[in-house]
Amino acid sequence: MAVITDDLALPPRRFSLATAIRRNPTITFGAVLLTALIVVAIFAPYIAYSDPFKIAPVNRLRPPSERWWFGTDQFGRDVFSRTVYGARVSLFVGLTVAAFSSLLGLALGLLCGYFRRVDGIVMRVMDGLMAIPSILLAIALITLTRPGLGIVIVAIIIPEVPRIVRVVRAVVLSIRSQPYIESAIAGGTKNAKLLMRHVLPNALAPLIVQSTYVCASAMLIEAGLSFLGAGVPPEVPSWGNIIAQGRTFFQIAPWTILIPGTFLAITVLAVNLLGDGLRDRLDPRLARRL
Amino acid sequence: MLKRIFAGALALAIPFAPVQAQEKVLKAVMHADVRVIDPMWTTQTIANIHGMLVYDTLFGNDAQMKPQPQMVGKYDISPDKLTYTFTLRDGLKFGDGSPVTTKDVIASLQRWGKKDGVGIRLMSFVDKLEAVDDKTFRMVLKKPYGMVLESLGKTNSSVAVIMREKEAMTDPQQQVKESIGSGPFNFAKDQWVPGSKAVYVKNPHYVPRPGNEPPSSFAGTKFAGVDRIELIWISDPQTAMSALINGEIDFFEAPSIDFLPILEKAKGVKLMKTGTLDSTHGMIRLNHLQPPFDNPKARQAMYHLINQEDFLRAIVGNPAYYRVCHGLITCGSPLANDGGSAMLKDYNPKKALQLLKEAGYKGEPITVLQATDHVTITPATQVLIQAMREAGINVDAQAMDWGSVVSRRAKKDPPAQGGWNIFVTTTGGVGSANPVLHTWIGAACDKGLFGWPCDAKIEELRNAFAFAQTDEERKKIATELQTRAIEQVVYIPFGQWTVPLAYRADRIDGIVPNTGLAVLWNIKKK
Amino acid sequence: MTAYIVRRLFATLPVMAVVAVFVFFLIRFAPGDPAAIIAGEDATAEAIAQVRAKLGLDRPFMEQFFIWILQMLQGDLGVSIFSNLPVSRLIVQRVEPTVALTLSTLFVAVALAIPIGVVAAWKARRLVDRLVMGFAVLGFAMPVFVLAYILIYFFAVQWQLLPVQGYRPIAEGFWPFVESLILPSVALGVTYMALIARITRASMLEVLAQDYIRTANAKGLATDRVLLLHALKNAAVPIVTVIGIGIALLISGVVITETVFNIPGLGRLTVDAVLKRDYPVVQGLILVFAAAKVLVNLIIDISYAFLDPRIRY
Amino acid sequence: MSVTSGNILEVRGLQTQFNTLDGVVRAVDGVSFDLARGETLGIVGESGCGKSVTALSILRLIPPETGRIAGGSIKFEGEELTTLGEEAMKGLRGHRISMIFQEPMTSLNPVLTVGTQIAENVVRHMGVSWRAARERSFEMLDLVRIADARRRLDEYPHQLSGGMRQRVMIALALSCDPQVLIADEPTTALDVTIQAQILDLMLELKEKTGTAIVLITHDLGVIAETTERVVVMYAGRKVEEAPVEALFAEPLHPYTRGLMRAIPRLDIEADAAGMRPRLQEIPGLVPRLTQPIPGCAFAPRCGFATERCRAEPPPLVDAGGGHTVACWEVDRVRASAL
Repeated sequence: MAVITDDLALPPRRFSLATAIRRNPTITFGAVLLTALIVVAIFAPYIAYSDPFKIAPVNRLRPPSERWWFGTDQFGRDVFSRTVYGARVSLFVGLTVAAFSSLLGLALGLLCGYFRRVDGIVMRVMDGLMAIPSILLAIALITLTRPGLGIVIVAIIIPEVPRIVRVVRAVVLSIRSQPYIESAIAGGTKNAKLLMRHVLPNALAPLIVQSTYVCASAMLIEAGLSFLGAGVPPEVPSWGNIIAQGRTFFQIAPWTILIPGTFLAITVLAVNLLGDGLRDRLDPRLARRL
Repeated sequence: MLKRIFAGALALAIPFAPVQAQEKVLKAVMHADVRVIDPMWTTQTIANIHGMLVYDTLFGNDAQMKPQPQMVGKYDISPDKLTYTFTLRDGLKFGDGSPVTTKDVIASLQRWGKKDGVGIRLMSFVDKLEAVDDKTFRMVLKKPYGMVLESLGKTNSSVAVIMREKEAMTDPQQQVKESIGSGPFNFAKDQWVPGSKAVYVKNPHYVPRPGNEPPSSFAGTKFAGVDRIELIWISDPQTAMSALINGEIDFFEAPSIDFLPILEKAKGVKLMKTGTLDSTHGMIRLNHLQPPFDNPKARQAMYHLINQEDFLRAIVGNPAYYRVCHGLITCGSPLANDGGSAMLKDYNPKKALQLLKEAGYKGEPITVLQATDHVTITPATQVLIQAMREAGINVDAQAMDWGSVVSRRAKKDPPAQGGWNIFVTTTGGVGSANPVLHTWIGAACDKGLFGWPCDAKIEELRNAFAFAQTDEERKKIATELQTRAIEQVVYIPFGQWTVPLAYRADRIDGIVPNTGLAVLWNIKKK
Repeated sequence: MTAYIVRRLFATLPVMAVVAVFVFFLIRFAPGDPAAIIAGEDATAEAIAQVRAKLGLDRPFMEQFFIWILQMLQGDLGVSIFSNLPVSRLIVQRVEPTVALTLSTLFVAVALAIPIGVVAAWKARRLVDRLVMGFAVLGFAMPVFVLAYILIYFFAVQWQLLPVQGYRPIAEGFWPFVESLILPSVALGVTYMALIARITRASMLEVLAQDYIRTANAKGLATDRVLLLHALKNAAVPIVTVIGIGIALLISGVVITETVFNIPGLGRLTVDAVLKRDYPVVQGLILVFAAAKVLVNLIIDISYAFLDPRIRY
Repeated sequence: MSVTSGNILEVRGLQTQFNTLDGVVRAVDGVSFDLARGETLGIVGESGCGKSVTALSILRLIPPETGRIAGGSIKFEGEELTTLGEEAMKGLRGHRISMIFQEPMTSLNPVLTVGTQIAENVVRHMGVSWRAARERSFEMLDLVRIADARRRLDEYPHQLSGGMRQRVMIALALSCDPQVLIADEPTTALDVTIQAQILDLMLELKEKTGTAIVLITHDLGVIAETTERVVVMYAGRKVEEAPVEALFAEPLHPYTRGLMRAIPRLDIEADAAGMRPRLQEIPGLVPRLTQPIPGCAFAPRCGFATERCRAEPPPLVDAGGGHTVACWEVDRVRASAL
């Protein structure tokens, strides 16, 4: 109960890795997992033992074995190599979407929180965008042009931005009403300076936390889009594509779905764990809102 | 088991569940979803299947590909082969109960003659099409065209179905609004859920050919063997297969070849080939209007990139169901020949690039339209793109759904302005067994199909074929035609295959064989 | 209360207007030429122009827009390019499966997730809690389609307990209806369950640390009364909020689930229409989905008043 | 039931511990005291001295995930509570021993009506119908002098003022005629005028019902006005116990003396601004409770401390007249000026 912990005087903490890990098992676990996956993605050409694009129809749908660790797909391509390269696509999509939607969301959120006139317009547009289910919006956007990695990323960013804008805006509004900011405004501090000094640092924690969730959701949406046939071009070895192409063979070649599916789930898991851990550390208030 | 216990418990709990008169329902999954109900307007096979249920045709080609009268009772050809007189069978009625008259027939033929390539060709030789009375009409030709009855009985792409005059007056560029024919079934439009289900109910006004002639492809007596047919659309072939094995459906037109071993083992399920000819024929189409493929040398260079086995393995897998075919006329058909086939047999990617360079190709991007959602075309295109890339060709693969490919391929602009260089498609093996019905072999320039090959000689040969009198003559012309078409590279074939249909032999029988098209009449439910 | 509902209803108008404008322009910026598609594969240029004129695609943008808005306000969502049927009819005939799937998923998820979350919070840091949290984190990371195929493989293909695909309307009998919804609901519901279980646990943990729970315990009340009445009722607002947020997630999931299980609902109609560039249908669907979401938000907002007496309007 | 002593509650060597990331915290470390029937006992000490934990230990409301009663005994009417079954314990809570908490603003459930919250206690322990329980609730609200009690039954806590809420808490706590009422800082969160009213009310009701009260507070002023006997706690241990007059007349422990010096004078009204009077005047910090403290826990802050104070824990010694104190240097303390 809250009373008790408040009542106790805790000793000053000395930093030790073991303690840090013990205190933040989720962050540690998520970070280690994610780092491992990033390493796999970066060194994909050295890890994959064969060309992920190489078609060899003679060897189609071979089960996992010493020669094909994760089996082969309908074109006889090596699923292991494709999965390893797939880490690149998924992480790239996840990280790019997280980065860009954070930047865009931050900029818009600051604008909205700060300039009341902009707020009305931008927030109506954001409400409108939020009202459209994200995957629906994304496929609709993708069909505007031809599918490619870039357009997939843009199509995922757009529905994610409003979520970030809301978080940032809420922070800005709450900070604005703090007495010290009001006095700073009264004291004639320039807007930009005010933003940099007071608002930005406060908005950062929830932003980082939110962007990890955006990253995880982006990876799932990318896979979903590929699954629906509206994702990156089919020869690109994204996990979504491997699954989408494998799904018609699931009963005779389950490895084409289960292996990339597991990788996708683990990656999303790692990012989510990292996000949960960061949330608990950086922004306990957010814990309630998930 | 659990299911049965639950079901049993529920059956006991609800003794008043509505007991319907035992209506026989055939639940079938076809290769595509019924979206267009005008079989003249579109060339889609699924619209054709729909059309064959709802409409009747004047003639039907039998298993030997000889036209036999269907709606027509008797007919007469003048000795100069210029005047055809047809008399309809007695008592023919449309699904709404109105009688079929020569007015309806002539309007229908005229509409078809404006839309379908074969129909357009036929009509170009027709001088007069006139009614003699309500049941008799006359077709007068300018020249003794030899393919009149075959054309009327054609079953691939836009078919010469007979509609009510009201609908037949619809602009051929517009779809008809109602689908009412004189075929064995009525289309239940009110129960139609596009993208999911199309429902057909037995046509009470249908008059089958008398005498119970045994069915032979599209000839013979057709009848409605069930009260109701539901064409259910399941896009994932694996799901459809499981549904068949699980007994949720009775008939599955296009199982994935990879699953045939599972289907063969499944209890109650049987497989059946729909025809003696392979049903599908793969084609790589080059754009003759745009560089580099405006140059025949560049087009021919592409032959060296194609190893048909690679494509067929990727699409079909099991060699029992595919066939390498170094020709444009369906291999295994009477007119199949080896004219020009030597050019198709030299697989040599290095040579391909070298020849391309000699033809002036300097590494510009080649735009390939890449369908992402098609069961066979998607993997075939992927194999092609990979082969081109490995040969060192700069490929600009434009991924899009098949619907977009269909719309994009109609553009004649340069690739940079929304056009294209290459797309992959398939055509029916039955149609491509006949040089006239095989529209993709044509080279009618602007008026031809996408890719717009342009060669007067090819068109002359196709005409000549239609006027040929003897089988030898036909075979000779077909060989010449194929040689010329391969030289010109109207398209690059990558083999042919057939997909057997799967059905619940423990529940239905009477499937008409050798149609090359899934027709659902005559099927009875046990 | 009524005044509040009316006010909230009016507040949804600008949102819907933004959606409408967005949808209209989104589709008009599409590169594919719908006229060419409608006219058919080997249509001539004249035929395409004719179709374009007929559909009003040749008129100025703003004019098209106003015509469209006017029609929409009259409930006329246009005609499908591919099937030539009114969009409203296509949508109406697809509503039942989607609503049935969404509601059954909602029911399954809420009915399982809340008790799980409550128990996890009650037994915080014990084995049960760790298992629940493990499930929640995993469930949240599991792609719907992968899970769906695994379920189909075992329950439908291997053991043949449940149908592989399809939807049976409730008119065809209750058991077939339920049977056809079990696997899709579970596949779709796992993520959602994970989400609700997590928020329930988090929210309950926070509530259980409150003074009034100590008061309730100091009264010697039975555990279930403390958990279910005193704690859960207080934890309800964030839970209901997340249930609302989750419905948006469900709608996205429905698109995929209906594709996997071949359920003829709005989700599949959407995918089909988008991939085939059936613009009028896409427009109608986005509007319907957006309206549904706005409505759900409204219901959630109103439900707060019933859950927490401190909230007044 | 023990009739040998007049004590209704006997606490002996109570030890309550919590597990934290920094180790085991000995929040209560060997505390003993008795409560006679109808008596008012005060427990006083700084925040964190373990007085609230002691109260929660008596009701066995220590959260099981983190804390436990590690030793000692609690006897209520001769019955051992530390080993009593949970169900029997639930039967006692709110019935024979009830409790009032510090924060009236948060101690009532915000989403249930006042009437429900009182009535459920009555239903739980008196086995009466909801209708009867509601009548009893009304009587109790009336008893604690809430005006318009019938209407208030259907109101939610947020519709009541702080003082009213604490009255509701008292009504709730007394609704089943408990033998013991534990009041943990019942007035701390209230402003001064209300504080006095609530304390008066509690004393008045005690007279009526004969309930024994354990009053936990850090406020010696409250102790002086209300209690008969006082236990002073520091760092989880009892350091002094005396009848209230004796304690104020001559505090024997240096810590108690420190507290005395820190009594805020009411005329300063330091708490009128809503600030709790904190007893910061004693120099130094409360020791960490994760390590066993070898000597006197107060030694580091104590002006009288010697080597022995730091090395050996001082035993409780009887200073006469029911006054006990745990200090090695009690004679020096006694000799010095207050």
